Amino acid sequence: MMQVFAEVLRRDLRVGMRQASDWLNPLVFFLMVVALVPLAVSPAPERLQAMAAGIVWIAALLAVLLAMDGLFRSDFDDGSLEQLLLTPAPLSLLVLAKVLAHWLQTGLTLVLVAPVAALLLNLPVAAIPVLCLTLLIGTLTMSLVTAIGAALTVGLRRGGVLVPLISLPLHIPVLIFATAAVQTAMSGLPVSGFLALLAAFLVLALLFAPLAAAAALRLSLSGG
Amino acid sequence: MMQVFAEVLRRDLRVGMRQASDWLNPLVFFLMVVALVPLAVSPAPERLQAMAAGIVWIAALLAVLLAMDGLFRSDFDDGSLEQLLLTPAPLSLLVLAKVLAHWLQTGLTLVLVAPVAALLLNLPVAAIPVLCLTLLIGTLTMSLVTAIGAALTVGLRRGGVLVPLISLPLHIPVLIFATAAVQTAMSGLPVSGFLALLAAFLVLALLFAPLAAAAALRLSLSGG
Amino acid sequence: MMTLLRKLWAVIEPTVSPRNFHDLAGRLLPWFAWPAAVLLLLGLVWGLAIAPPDYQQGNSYRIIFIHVPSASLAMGGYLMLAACAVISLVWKVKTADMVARAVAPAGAVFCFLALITGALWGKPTWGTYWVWDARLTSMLILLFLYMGVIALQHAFDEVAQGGKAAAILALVGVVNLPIIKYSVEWWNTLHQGSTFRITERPTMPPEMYLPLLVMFFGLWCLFVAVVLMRSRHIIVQRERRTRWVRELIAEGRA
Amino acid sequence: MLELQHLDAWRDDRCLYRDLTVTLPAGAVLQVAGVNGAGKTTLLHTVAGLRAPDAGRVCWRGVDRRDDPEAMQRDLLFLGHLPGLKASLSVQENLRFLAACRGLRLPAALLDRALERVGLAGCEDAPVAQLSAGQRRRVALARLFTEPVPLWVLDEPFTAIDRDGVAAIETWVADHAEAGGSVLLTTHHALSLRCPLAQLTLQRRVDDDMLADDDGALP
Amino acid sequence: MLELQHLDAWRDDRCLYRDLTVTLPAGAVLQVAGVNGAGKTTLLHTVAGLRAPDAGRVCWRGVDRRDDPEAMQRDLLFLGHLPGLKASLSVQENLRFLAACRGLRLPAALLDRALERVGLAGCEDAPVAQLSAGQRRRVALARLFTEPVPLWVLDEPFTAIDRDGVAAIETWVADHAEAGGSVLLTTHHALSLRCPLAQLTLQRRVDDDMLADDDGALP
Ligand code: HEM
Ligand SMILES: Nc1ncnc2c1ncn2[C@@H]1O[C@H](COP(=O)(O)OP(=O)(O)OP(=O)(O)O)[C@@H](O)[C@H]1O
Ligand SMILES: Nc1ncnc2c1ncn2[C@@H]1O[C@H](COP(=O)(O)OP(=O)(O)OP(=O)(O)O)[C@@H](O)[C@H]1O
Ligand SMILES: [Mg+2]
Ligand SMILES: [Mg+2]
Repeated sequence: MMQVFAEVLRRDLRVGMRQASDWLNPLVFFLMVVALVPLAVSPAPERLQAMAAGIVWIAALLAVLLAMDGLFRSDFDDGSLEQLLLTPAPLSLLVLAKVLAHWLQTGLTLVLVAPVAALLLNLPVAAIPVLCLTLLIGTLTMSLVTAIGAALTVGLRRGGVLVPLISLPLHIPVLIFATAAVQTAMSGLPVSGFLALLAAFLVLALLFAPLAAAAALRLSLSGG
Repeated sequence: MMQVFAEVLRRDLRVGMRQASDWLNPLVFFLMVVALVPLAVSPAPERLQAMAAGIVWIAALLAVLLAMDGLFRSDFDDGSLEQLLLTPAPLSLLVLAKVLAHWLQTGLTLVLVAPVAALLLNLPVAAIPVLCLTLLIGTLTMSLVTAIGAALTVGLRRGGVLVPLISLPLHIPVLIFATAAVQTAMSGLPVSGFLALLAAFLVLALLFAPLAAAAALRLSLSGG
Repeated sequence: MMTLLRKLWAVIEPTVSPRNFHDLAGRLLPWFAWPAAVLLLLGLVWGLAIAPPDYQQGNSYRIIFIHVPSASLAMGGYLMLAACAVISLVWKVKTADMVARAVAPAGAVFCFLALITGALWGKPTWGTYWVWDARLTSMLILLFLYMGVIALQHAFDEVAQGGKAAAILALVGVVNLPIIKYSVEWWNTLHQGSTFRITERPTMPPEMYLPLLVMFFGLWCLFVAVVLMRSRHIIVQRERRTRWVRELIAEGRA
Repeated sequence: MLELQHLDAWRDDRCLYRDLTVTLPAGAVLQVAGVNGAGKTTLLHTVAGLRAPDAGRVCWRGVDRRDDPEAMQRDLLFLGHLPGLKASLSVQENLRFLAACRGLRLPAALLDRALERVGLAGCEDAPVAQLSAGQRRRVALARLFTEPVPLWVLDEPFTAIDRDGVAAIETWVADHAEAGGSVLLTTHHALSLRCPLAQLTLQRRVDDDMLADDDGALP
Repeated sequence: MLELQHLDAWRDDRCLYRDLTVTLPAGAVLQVAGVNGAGKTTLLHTVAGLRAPDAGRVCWRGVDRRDDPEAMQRDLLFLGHLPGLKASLSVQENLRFLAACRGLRLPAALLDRALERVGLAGCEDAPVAQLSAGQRRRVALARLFTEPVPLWVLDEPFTAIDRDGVAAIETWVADHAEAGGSVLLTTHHALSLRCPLAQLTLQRRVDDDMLADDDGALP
């Protein structure tokens, strides 16, 4: 059973490697949204600094949402999903493997470039580790939750914007606590309370999201 | 020839009606991005006001970019695009019809809800007409330009984030002048110069984007 | 546990076929529609004309007569949606999906109403239409959830599939309800804390809370009546090819 | 042994088949026939486990599939309208992955033999994206050899396959039946098999009898 | 009259066919045959105008298609692997739209007749999303009657079509040829036509001769 988990993980990572755009695009999208803000809002350093945490987090959230849209779609289009559903291993495990592979390629890389974005927006260097930590926990949580939306809409021709619609409300708590953590860090106060809360969200998502997404997948496919 | 233009327009509008999500989703996405800002950045009214124009415009830009992604994709997937390419009418005309139908369903509705977004962000009521006007001109320009990117990537399975990537640089001038216009209006100065510039961009896009998109489409399909 | 569920099911089962529910709803309908009409009329006249103005807020407080029932209906409606979701996912009852389709738009409307009335009330009391505090934000999330559920219900070519997809989302979204309810206690908010408790006497003067109570029950009756009516309509629509609906239509009763 | 008992299938409000009861013993081949839209794909999806039956049950070796879904899944290979391959992976990577999902290791010799049988010897490292329609189907068919299971469920396996390919597949089906396996397939071709072939023809019924009863279950 | 002159086709560095010269006079039916991956679809795409030939030219009525692309486009109907229908529109809306793209109005009588011929009478208002694989192909085939043109280019038109349907299509092809039209088609079925049938078999050539020459031109 663990073997199937590892196989799916390996395959998805390999497919991702082959199509560099898979993991490169969300990254560039993220950096672009961040870069648009000084252009559209104001290039004044102190105003940027005040917005930095929020903007980076919104950009990350949107990047995750968009990238996740394709999580099951390409497998659906070429019939692989059908075959995955028919393997004897529990489907929620496979979903978890897919989400993990996807997160390694998008969420994790986001965390790696987040410092660049933070510097672009003038975020104090002291707050950057906290920003990265919240992104590390938060993007995984968001990926898991978005997987539910992606699974629900996989059979639809144009689910593109339906996924954000469905999953965004569920991301708002993560967003609020994560940005609060960064802002607290900017004023030098301890943030462990926020981080504990984010970790709790992650645990919840790890427990329930794969189950819900698996149920949604079965449903989406049975109509075909 | 005009008849084919009208037919394509009619068909796309009808398909849009059938799938309300097509035009509803970008709208909701737009409102959501706007709503995220106070949550993530700061709910203080005066700070929101300072950011309002920029945020509304970035949200509109992202909504247009994402919605446009599907412009040719669904036609490609079901083979309609192949058939459109084979009609005797000039392809750029058909592209123009498709973009126009799409804009009527997304850009125009965005303009209609923009006042709500503006109020949420505390934009002064006096600046709202200018915001709507810039959006009216700007979203059409952006739709036309994005069509080129959408056409280039239509043959690729996962163009999702590639389209923004390709067309974003072309939108930056529109973004800068439009937000400048709104900010100028907020301080009570005349904005006709900015509007004339935006209109000029629109004319350019109307002339060249359909041709470029048509060429890109031919290219994308011949590889299959 | 399972046997308990089965026993419960044995009680519910006979009433939940679309046909029986259609009849049941038809019989229940007047029992909600008439009280709704009477209570709402009474409540509006009492609340708007008879109840005295508030010594602090003047007449603007009268929004409370719409605002509080709407807010509770928005949450109650979502709870109903979740209940329908469980019934349709666990026991595979077709009727539950039909009722959910009736509840969702009604709940969304009341959610919207609560937001609008709250915003309008905010202007005179807090000096602004909108603030981003916990209760207001979580209520906005509830509206988004409603919209997501409705979008999913209509997103699929096959009706039953859309119903199940929406049910899964409705269940996931339930986490938002306690957040709305307790946000005023967990966070410092501008918004009023709870004043009504089932166990305590309200702190409001009776000439204000009595009309509020009337409006509260009036709107709940209205909500149920609307849901029953729409469910009947949806049932007939969905079952139009069955023999019993054809007979119904032939008799001119649908 | 596969038993389908009292199966119903509904699409929206239309009944595709009702009270369908069929037994497919080991060593038998059953062709599901019927005009376009009769419900063949729907039936095969139900057997494969992609769609729950609207009524009735699917039993494998005497056990209801709902009681032990994994047992049936392990013994069944379904090839549908889509080949189920990742275009960016090579033929070999695809086949190895699919086998691994069943917990099988693919020795190189077995893989080579399978590819040779489907006429793709030497293509093991070609990315699937560069294969033609028929070549992709052949890769999917190679799974019949890389994942040996008793029950084959094949939905129009001859689509896009050339004439020699069709003859080859017919031989494999007969071989599989003779070796004690079962095959359930749909096709519009006239099959010419060495072994006995059962046929089940689905009718398109639009009569009044097919109207929904009021039983309250989700369709 | 369709003339293909000295056509080449390359995929990456592999040659599919080279110096292919064929003439298809009015009233003729040409079946392109070949094993999977021989290049049939590539050839049909080239004729339909979806792909530019890597060398050589396509002439229609004696004029090179590059000199007057519209003339050929007007006279040609291509049905490929995908049906080219919008799933959310009804059968009727789809057919009317496709005809309108050619500047044709569809009178109701003509539409009804076409649908009746493809066995979908009464389905004109069904959304295409609710049709089975074969039913969708049939809607696409109805275009042969709603858009009367002299040249039919059909890529595996029998895919997913049941046996009666195959016989019907064969009759249509023969009728069309007898009325002076031309048909270019691929299929792995053995055709049984009333009219004479020309065959062009593409070989899979992997010989040394086919390796890319070093002539500096992009393949
Ligand atoms: C858009 C803004 C607002 C929203 C979304 C909102 C939402 C809510 C919600 C969800 C409830 C709970 C109802 C229940 O527990 O059944 C509520 C109750 C209430 N709201 Fe608002 N509200 C808003 C603005 C206001 C304003 C401006 C006031 C007045 C100052 C106000 C006064 C009240 C009162 C008095 C209650 C009853 C509390 C109780 O006794 O339990 N609300 N509102
Ligand atoms: N996108 C591509 N990139 C590279 N090579 C390709 C691509 N698509 C097809 N090919 C190759 O081109 C050759 C011809 O493909 P084509 O689709 O024309 O074959 P076909 O004769 O239609 O086969 P089939 O009977 O299987 O449909 C195949 O050998 C295939 O490997
Ligand atoms: N998503 C859907 N919604 C509603 N009806 C559908 C849907 N998909 C298929 N159907 C209907 O179900 C019936 C059976 O479809 P199915 O795909 O099982 O047919 P089939 O026998 O496999 O046909 P074919 O030979 O054309 O592949 C068809 O009449 C079709 O109209
Ligand atoms: Mg089928
Ligand atoms: Mg082909």
